[in-house]
Amino acid sequence: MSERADKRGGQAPDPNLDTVERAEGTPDERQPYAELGMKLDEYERVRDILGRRPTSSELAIYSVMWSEHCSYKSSKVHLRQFGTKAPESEALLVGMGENAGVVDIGDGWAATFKIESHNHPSYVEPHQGAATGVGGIVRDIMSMGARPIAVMDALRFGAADAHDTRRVLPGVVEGISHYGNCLGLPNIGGEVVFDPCYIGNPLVNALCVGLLRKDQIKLATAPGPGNKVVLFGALTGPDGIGGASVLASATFEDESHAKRPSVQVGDPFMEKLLIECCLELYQADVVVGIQDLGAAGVSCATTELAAKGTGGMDVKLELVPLRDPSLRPEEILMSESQERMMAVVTPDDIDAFMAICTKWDIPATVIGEVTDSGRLVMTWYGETIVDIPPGTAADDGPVYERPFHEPAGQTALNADTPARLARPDDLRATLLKLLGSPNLASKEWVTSQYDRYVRGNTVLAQPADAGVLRISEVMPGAEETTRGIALSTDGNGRYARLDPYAGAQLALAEAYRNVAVTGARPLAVTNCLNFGSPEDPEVMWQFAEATRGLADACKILGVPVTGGNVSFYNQTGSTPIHPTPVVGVLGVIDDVAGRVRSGFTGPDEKVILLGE
Amino acid sequence: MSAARVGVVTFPGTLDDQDAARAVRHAGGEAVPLWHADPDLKKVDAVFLPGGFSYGDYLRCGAISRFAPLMEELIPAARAGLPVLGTCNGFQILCEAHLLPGALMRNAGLHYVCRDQGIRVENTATPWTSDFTEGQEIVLPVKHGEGRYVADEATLGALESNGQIVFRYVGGNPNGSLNDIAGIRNEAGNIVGLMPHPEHAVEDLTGAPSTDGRGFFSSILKKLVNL
Amino acid sequence: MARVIVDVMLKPEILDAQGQAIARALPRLGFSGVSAVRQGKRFEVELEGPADEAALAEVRKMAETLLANTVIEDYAVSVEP
Amino acid sequence: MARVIVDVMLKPEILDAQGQAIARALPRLGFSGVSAVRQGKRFEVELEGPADEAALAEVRKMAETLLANTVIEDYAVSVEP
Ligand SMILES: Nc1ncnc2c1ncn2[C@@H]1O[C@H](COP(=O)(O)OP(=O)(O)O)[C@@H](O)[C@H]1O
Repeated sequence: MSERADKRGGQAPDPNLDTVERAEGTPDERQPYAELGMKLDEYERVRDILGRRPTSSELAIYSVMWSEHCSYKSSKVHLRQFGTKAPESEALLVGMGENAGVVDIGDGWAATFKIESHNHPSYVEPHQGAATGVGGIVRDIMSMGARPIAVMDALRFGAADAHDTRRVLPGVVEGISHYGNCLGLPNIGGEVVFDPCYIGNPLVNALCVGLLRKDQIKLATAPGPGNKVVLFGALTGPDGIGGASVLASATFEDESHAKRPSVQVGDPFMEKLLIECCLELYQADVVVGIQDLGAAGVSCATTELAAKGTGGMDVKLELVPLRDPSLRPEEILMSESQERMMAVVTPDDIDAFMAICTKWDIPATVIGEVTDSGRLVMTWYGETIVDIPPGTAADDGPVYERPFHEPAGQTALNADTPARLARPDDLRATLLKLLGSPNLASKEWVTSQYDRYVRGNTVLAQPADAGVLRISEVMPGAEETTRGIALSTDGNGRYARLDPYAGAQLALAEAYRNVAVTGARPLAVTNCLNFGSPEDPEVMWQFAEATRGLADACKILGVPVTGGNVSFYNQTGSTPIHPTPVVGVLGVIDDVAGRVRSGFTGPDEKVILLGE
Repeated sequence: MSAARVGVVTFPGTLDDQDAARAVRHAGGEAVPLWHADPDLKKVDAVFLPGGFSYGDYLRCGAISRFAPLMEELIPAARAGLPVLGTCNGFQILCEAHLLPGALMRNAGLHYVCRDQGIRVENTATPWTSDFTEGQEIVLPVKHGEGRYVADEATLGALESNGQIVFRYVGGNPNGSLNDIAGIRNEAGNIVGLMPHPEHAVEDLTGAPSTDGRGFFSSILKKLVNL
Repeated sequence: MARVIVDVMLKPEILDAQGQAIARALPRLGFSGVSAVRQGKRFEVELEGPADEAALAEVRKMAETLLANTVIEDYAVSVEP
Repeated sequence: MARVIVDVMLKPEILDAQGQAIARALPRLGFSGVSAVRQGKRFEVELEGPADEAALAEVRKMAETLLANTVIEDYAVSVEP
């Protein structure tokens, strides 16, 4: 028992604690499910699953796990095509559904990569929002057992001269720059696009790529009853739990709990230590399963690990080390504090595990144990506050077949072609206007704030169309290879607005070409689908068309989708952004010394046009 | 004859240690990893303090690192003549440890800058620059947010008149450093600090579009072998 | 001419990574007896005129919109004695 | 438990790029009447014991060796009233 448990143990039971016992005795207590974003039928499903009303901690878990962000409830039916239409690929080692996909790149090496959005937080607090976006995607890559080796960022802002762009753009770039540079990850490419449709909804999509030995893939799973569950990394604080306040305040009348920050603040230094610490843990082979703590924090990590393992887990929630000792259990469950990971470790390895954490100055605490009970049971100073089948939260969330139809003006929009425009008679003025447009201007103001050289393996970065990395000195003792990887992210919201099916395909084709022209063989695809509200049938049509287009194109080009992310609700009032699928393609070059640069390298070179 | 041993220090948050070690090996030396918490210089012949964000650059760049147990060994050894090179964060640590005069502050432009930068070698009387020629212009990457060198007038005057300014920026000053200073040395000449990164400019395939950084490593290895 | 001080600190519930890193380093450097450190910013604003109510109102507005990021920071305005 | 404040400001002769950038931005943002801005750091140091002379001497040493770089910065230690 921890010191704190002892302290509390001497006191009277906590009258504000909503225990399972209390929930059984108060079936009709009103619960703030709607404030937590849950629909009535979703709440009733929880009651059905549990055979009683959920405790407030259980409600916290289900509400975050069944949110759009974690459950993909509106997108799932469409995303399935990426699996059903997936081309045969010998390279695919881990497909969709894990933290990130993994592809075989030869010589015993595997690459894992994924792109993710952090759009809404970046609008509220550009620097921290973008920074924690990088932090989150890097932890996804780490959790696969890989060393993160580079990042990229695809950005969309409102008009370049708009007032709010002046607030958002510098903050976003500084956030990415500070966090990524501080982690020592070269930034090898990305995009900056300006369009008025993004003024209230900038897009910040961050990609991370990592490398690992093919036989050392780690998965988010908690098998083996008796194995320990370790929470390690930063302390848990009241980050991003604005929503949890309704739960805490429902039982706990206290001003400080009514007002919690909705922004998360990152500590890149802690994350850099976490990277090195995790790699040493992997090298020492003391990790059975591992999961990063993302949006749904402890709720997500415990339910997902338990659901994919033996099926049960006991957690003593009061053992979670806190930055703010006043946090309630519901808030701990929903906290989005950054730079945290959860690992499953055998009792025999726990000392070695802890020693490595100590070396890297990383706080680590055993908070629970794997069981074969089939239940996720959490206690708070001895009282049971959660007792659920973990799979019901992690995997059996609601799935919606949202209605969709073509937007009213779609045909008219397409009929309105440039043919209507007057022929410009002054070519010089037209050219100058083009050259002066922010979308064609140099992106050096952005890219010069990113370290592209760190780790010493950058073969191509800006201004190349694809980033290329040598694979060298990734992990101690691993064999060297001549191979390299190439990566590009592309997307065009204007094309996708005109035709989401073709727009998504064009994004893929562009990224595919950018990778191919470096001399690399494209192998796999990741994507970040940025759209408006899925409850708007016209947006849902754009989404359905874009996913269909991307899945079809992946099949034709023979590259499977290995993972990605959906960001909905990118809209201001009822006006959605342009549908913006951003596609990342990863390729492999057998001999990276043979990479092809863009641009002329000497006089008398011939120019040849390929294709139509 | 065994290869010269160049220690490469890792603090929590150091980033360029791998590249520095690789550059030492490329030049034919042996790179010896030194750990900040381990007060043992492992009998190295010279020390490379690489760049990065040690301790997250919290408080001030290099402010916390200079108190590391290893530094308690390194500081007296450097004062006694051990060749030491600090690049970027390593330069900041050397200044914080008062092994070099002055301080490095937030760039005048207030932004982090990563670019390939022209540099003039002003002084070759150090174990790290003997393979260059005085006045030689080279290209090395800079990548930092806090590289503006400042010192009071007396110190600047002394640096200038003693030939302690080893590198100056040419073709534009990326951070507002006084007198375009990119790097300096101590009076004895064994300790050199600079903001640019020689370790990122040693290979054709990767890093900056130059291999001018090789001169640093060939200089020190020749010096150590001829000792 | 008057000098007005604006102190800007992270809100108490926001992670202060710098302050924590300093606090953790102190014992190693031989300093004991410190339970926490928080790091913030201090601005010295020199006014052309006196620090009267109107001027202070202006400085408060400046703090609110420019010097502090009120999403994560609190500020306090005071006149140098 | 007592709180001690350490204010760290750049020495007057050192260029304060951040302060100048703020001062330059003010007129553009509609603020007039400010002749200069300097930006420094503020540390709030929580002591486990009282802020007696011995403790303050410790904090001053901490400021001198760690919190401020006296090559470029001055510091002032005060007890929160
Ligand atoms: N947000 C960003 N992050 C990193 N690199 C970027 C970003 N935006 C643009 N770049 C890089 O800058 C270079 C020029 O970009 P861009 O002007 O968009 O070129 P192009 O039009 O040829 O795609 C490319 O190498 C691209 O990868």
